[in-house]
Amino acid sequence: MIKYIIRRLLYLIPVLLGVSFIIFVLFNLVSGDPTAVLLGKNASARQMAELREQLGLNKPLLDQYFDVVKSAFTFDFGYSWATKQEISHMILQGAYPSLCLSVPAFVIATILSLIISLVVSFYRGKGIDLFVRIMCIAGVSVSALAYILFFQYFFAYKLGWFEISGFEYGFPDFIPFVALPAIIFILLSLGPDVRFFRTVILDEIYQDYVRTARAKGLSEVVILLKHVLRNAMIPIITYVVIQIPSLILGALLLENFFSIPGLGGITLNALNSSDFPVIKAMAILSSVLYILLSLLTDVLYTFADPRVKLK
Amino acid sequence: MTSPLLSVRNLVVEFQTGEGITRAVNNVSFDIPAGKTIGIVGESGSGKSVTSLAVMGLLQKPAAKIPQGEIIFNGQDLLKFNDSQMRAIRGNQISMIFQEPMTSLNPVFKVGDQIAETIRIHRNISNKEAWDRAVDLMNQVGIPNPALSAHKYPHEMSGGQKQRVMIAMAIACEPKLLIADEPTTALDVTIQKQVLELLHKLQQQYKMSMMFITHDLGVIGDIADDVVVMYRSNVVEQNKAQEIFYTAKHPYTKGLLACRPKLGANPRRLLTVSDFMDDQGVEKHVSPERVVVFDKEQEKEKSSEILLEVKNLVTQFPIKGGFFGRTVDHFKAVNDVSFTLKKGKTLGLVGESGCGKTTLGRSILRLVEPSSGSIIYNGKDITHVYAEELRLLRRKMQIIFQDPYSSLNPRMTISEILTEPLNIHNVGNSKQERLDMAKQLFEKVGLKLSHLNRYPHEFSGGQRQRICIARALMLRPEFVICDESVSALDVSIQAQVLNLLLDLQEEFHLTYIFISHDLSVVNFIADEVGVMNGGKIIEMDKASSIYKNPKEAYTRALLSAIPKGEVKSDLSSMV
Amino acid sequence: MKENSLWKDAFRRLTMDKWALGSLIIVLIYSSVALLAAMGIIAGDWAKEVGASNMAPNGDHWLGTDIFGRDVLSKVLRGTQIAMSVGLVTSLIAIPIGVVLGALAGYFGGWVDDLITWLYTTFSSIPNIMLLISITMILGKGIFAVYIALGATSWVTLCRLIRGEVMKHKEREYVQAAGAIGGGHFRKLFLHILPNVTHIVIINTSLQFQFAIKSEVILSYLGLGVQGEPSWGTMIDDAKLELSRGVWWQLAGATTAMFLVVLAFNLLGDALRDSLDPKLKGK
Amino acid sequence: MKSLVFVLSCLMLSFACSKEKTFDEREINLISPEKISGFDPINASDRYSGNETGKVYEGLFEFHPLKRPYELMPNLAESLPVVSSDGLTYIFKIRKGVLFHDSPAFKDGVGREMKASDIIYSIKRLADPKLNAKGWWLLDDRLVGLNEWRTKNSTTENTNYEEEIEGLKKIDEYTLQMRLKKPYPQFLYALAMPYTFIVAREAVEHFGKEFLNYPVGTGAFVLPKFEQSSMITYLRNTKFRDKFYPSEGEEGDDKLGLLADAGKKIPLIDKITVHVVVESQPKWLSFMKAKDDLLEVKDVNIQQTINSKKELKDEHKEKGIRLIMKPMLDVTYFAFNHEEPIFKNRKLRQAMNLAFDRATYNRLFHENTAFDAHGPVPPGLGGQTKEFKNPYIKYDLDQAKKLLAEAGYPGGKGLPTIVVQTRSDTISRQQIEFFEKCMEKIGINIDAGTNTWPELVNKVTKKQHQMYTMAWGADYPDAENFLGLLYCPNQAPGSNGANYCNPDFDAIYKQATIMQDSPERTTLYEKLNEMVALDAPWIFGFHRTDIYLAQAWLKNFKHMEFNHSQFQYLNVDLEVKKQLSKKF
Repeated sequence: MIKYIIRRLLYLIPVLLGVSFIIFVLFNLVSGDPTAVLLGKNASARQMAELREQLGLNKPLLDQYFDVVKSAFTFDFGYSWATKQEISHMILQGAYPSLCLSVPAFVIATILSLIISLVVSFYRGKGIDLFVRIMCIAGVSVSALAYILFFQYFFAYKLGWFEISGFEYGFPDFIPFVALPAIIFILLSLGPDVRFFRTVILDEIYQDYVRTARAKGLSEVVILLKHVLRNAMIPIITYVVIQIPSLILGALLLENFFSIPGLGGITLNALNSSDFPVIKAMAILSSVLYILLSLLTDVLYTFADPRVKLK
Repeated sequence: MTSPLLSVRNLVVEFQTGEGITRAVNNVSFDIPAGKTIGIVGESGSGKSVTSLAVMGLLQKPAAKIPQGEIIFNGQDLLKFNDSQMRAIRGNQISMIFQEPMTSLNPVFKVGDQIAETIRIHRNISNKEAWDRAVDLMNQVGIPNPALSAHKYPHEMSGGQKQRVMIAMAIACEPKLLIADEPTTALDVTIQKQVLELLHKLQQQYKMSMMFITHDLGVIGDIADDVVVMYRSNVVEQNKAQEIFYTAKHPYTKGLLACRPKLGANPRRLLTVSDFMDDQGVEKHVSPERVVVFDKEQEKEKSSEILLEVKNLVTQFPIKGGFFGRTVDHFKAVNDVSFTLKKGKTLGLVGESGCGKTTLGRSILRLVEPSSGSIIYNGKDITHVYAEELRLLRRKMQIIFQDPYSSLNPRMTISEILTEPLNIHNVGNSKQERLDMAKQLFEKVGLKLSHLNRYPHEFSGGQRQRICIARALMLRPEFVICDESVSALDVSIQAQVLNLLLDLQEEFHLTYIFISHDLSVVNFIADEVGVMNGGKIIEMDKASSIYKNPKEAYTRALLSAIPKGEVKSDLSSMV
Repeated sequence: MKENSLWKDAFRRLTMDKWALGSLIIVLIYSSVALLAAMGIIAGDWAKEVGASNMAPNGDHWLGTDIFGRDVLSKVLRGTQIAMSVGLVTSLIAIPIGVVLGALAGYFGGWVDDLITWLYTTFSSIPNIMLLISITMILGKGIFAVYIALGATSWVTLCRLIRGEVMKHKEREYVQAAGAIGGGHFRKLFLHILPNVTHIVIINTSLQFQFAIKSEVILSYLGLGVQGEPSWGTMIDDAKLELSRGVWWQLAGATTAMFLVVLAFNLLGDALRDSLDPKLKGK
Repeated sequence: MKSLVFVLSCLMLSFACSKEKTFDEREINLISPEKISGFDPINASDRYSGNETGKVYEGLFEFHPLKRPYELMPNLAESLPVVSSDGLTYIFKIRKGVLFHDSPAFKDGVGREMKASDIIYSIKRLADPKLNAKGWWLLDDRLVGLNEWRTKNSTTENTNYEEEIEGLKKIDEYTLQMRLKKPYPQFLYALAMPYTFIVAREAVEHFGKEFLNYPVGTGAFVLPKFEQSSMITYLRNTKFRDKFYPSEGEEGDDKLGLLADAGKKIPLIDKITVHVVVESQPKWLSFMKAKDDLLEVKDVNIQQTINSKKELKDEHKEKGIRLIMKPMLDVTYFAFNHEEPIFKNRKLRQAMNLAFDRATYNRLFHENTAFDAHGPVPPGLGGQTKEFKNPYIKYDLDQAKKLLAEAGYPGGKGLPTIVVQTRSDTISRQQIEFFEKCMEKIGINIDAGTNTWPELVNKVTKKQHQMYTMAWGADYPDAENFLGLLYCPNQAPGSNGANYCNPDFDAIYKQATIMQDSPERTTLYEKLNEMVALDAPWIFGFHRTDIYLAQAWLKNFKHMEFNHSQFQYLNVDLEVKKQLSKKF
């Protein structure tokens, strides 16, 4: 177990190398010269040259790649080019609102869709099953943009149930601000989740051990909640945990429209101002998170399924 | 005569399928008296399992419908019961054991819990008590140190043990009726025997009635009081066990009895159902020469030249471990095996699962790379030939796998499957020519030419196995390994396939290695028999003699495990 | 003499489910609209000014007109072409990569597997949207960039699925049988195993389609979408400005168009899985 | 159903939490449409970061909040400087008793008085090569010795602020002398811009790289720490010096009630809250919910704001909302890249100008609130005259076709497809689509190249474009700031992205720019303006209009181009707020 975990942690090394390579190619090789943007409309050629020097854009490519790798392993991302802010600080600042929005939304969405999918697989093949499924899918079939525009206008402005936009730090102050975007988030994730969970659960329902359970005289509900769910857990865990890295980016659109100062906005701004260090930082962090989480899933497996042994 | 515990009256079960309505059970009636064991015999698809599920009320609604019939249990018609009533019965008064112990237990719960659960549903007692009872049950079904094993998960147990757990679960609430659906089919012979004995013991002990479902009359000989024979979703015969075994009336029953190879003397070709009746089910007279017992001793030497010689063959698999999954140790699946095989002869390899017989077969074909030792084929060492040479070798040496379902590519038509080997070795000049060769063989293995363009899933198990055989023979090999090739088949089908193999052997002068866990089968088909255990051949002898005077204890165990295919000597002794 | 393959069989089961059938029909309709639009047979004149700007829906312009007085309906139709082509092309990019890599990894295992696993782990560890944005930004705007970006990000899932499935199949006896009759790796992998995992590709594709269509909207919102052509994305994006003026028809048109096809693809995906996925056989 | 309960409880909470408005706090809520990155004056390049820095920092001078045309008045400087006859030496008197905000940076946390040395430091800081300030261009090659100092320090380990610079002399604690290399009439404007706001050395050194989050200025409001979030809250500077609301302004200001607070000590409010809201819908909605007191109406929402007669719509009127519309000092244009051979052809340029349907464009995108640009210089600056009418900006297709033919491209034949680079946001996309349609009419094929902001800037600075479209806003109220856009030496990467070169123009420009403000200079500007207007170096677009909506209770707001210093004068009428808020 421990060995396994260590080995998986070591796996970070090649992945980070890969990630930093992709980033390096995307931003140091392919994309354009940031200095013009960074210096504003009146910049002079000379000043731009100076800045290029300062940002180390004239270094040989290998060194530049090495810098990316270095920051990937030291987590020392330095300072943003555009905002001159310390990146780690920026990210901490942004992580909070992003998580305030996405974590509750994510949790609720997951639980909700788990419940729904249990219900529908209980009534599998029946009308309600179809209806609920269609509803969920219909939910995702509308563009997020459409939701945002309408909901913000209707629920926040017309009915005044929620704050229109903005964010306040600290619980529970942030709730009125994140409630509406969270609801949209849930609406959007319900569809895929229910669809997936339902499949997984149905896969299990047709296994022999379910027949055995029935032969014992167990009621369908117990079978579903105890025997089936427990077995369906593995794919569900995977599915759920793998989504988490994308959560730290927050729901980019939502953050923008509801002026939640989260990482999504930060990343977008960075991209819009050629603020490469920030982008790199975001990419690296999320990939680290990804690896850690997939490790977490593996560990969770062992609890969900005794057959899984980490070696 | 008291009223029977369970009596099924003109039961009809129909299934709604894509094609329309099909009748799985047609107007079936039988009784199960209290404390008696009823055997229900029939080949797969004869409707026996469906009947049992109907009794349990476990048929998949809405696909399955029961338009008519009654299932009277304790004087009440179960078919009139609603769900909750049925649940009260299930596992409590009627319980069931299934064929597949591997998949029938929930992999993520401790077996102890799974047994205890049954109890807790129907008896309101504390978890603690339930658990203790579970342990006690596991003790009764003969699981070594139950207190510990109760904490195990299914995957930590052997197939036999799993089945015992299933049994423990079934008898947990001391049901009045125990339904056992092919409980031993998936198990090795020796285990099979133990399980049978266990079931019988428990049945006596708890005064249960038992409904024992199997495709193999031989199996229930030892335990059944009455036998119901089902054929094509009808009951064709039911009677006391003795009557069935000694004076079977229905030709199908006779066929079933005859088609099981006996230890020792057998006809040259096994009798099959088709010898007793034609497709319409009309009885026909069995031609006398078919029943003449054939003695391998008298058979003159086909040839003396050695086709295959295996010297000290070792095949081992690495055991991964350590920090970066390095190989820390090796598991010797085949451990220093040597034998020789003459042209045109058949070598039978017997042994229980995990004894390495399959690996041995595959190593000889170089489907698995042997670690050491040598394989000399036609005087040529083929242990280390590669690429082209190996490819050519494949033309001479072929294999027929155990599972007729997974060994055919579901996405290819039969003609594609059959012509593929020809394409690989570009035998035959034109597509047409290859097709003709395929047709030829296809007929030889007794299949209709018209089916040549169908897909595997449209054939029955037996037919598929025939297809596999045909595929193996497409390249006209000299040497074929049959790896458990008949184990997955119903006895009746098994007989046909065995006969086919023999026919083909004669026609094409084939040399077989026949791998099976069933000594009687091996004994029937093989000239020489090797008994394998723990990767070694522990005993090797003429087929005709090995069952007469087995030297090794293990061999004797195997022999004694084989169902006699006769009614139990006397019931009283076991009561 | 009846002869029906798994596919025909699956198709039969598919057509039995009327929702699936409906979805299939919708998809077909959309495809043909897209095709016709591509050939300029319909909505060829979407760019023409047919009336005043922002006319509400009326008799001759069922979906009204946009800011330049162009018929929204024909824009929607035209947009269908973009949407479908985005779905199609991204699939065309993602599938070969995903399938080949996945198959190789699953079949050969060992270092090949390690390498490919590493590759897709690396890719999937960077948030999708981020890759999307940066790639489109760097490739410059336009539908081409959208293709590449979506293609480059969506092969990963497929690859993972295929890998797993191939691993399962390579142990099956029919593959060993293929070996026994002298078939080489190529034959085993591509002639025997792959045909048995195609259902995954199909299911995945149907979902890939709707993912692509939806992503196009997001990209358009970020100003990275299709240029010079009316796409649903750009139309919905326009709505962001127009809604406040009470111009709802552009949004309504595009959203409905998108809603239908995405819904169809989703349902179809489900139905396909139910009818093609061996795991779910016998339900 | 646990989760459902959770959702509901969240909703409950959300009602509970949406705070009841209280009307006793003298607070003003404003919107910033862009993320604020930090509070370092030398990098406050765009208008919005300027506005924020302007709340805490101050410069030597500021624009009079009421008087128009814009007029400089001394702020941290006690009076306007004494300028030597050659216009090169400036003597500044520094106001006494100006205190920096309290900050841990200072001894025992108490803000000290601002002195001449602070000004010198702040200006050196703008020139510091290590910092590479966005505002450096402002003083680049202006002050004697400053550039030399910059280059010298660009190689050294750390910048040497001790070194005396000839152009920046401290005469005594409250007197400062600056010396220019050559006349720079806009110099005083430069000293009113955020770039040259005064910072305290202790703060800079104490906070180091974090300085931009701990603004320590002399301004009317304090912000102890800047959290990069969507809400910035400024508190009144209790130790603010005696500074009073001006008692005279433009005529008519008194009627507008802009002089009501004349002579009162500012700031008049206790708190300013700035909400960062990027998207237009939430901006509009939260103003309409009275969550904000002032809204800068952008293209999208104009139509909701005014009716066809350019008056405030009634539904807003009855809420007491005020409409403020004033022409902006800016110009929008489609620039040709004059290094492209085809665009050396003046007739082609003029033809394209004529083919551009400004009326429709104005209606579609500006609701007719913008004014046709006859030349680069916007009205309200010396250099632009009502009399001058550019003949090429009227919409005249025949004329255009004719000129196009004369240019050698009859019906557009022989012309390649021209790619116009623009931004990729929704509006720009629609605008370029419109432009395409216009040019189509005379047979010129336009292709839109849409870019993110960085890409566009790159293409322009690297001259990788045929045409691009942009808007230019005034840095300071002087036509030079606009005419410079066409001055050859300012070629890309300078501000002359069109790379337009016209020797005659350059000659006069050179001469004009070193003249102090005077009728002569204005005539020169006019000459320049008309000269380029006729040469059509761009396709002239518009001078847009600033449109603001202000809540009834927001007092003392007057439209101001350079509004970074105006917030200290704002006031709020809580009574009115209490009454009206029911209407929202």
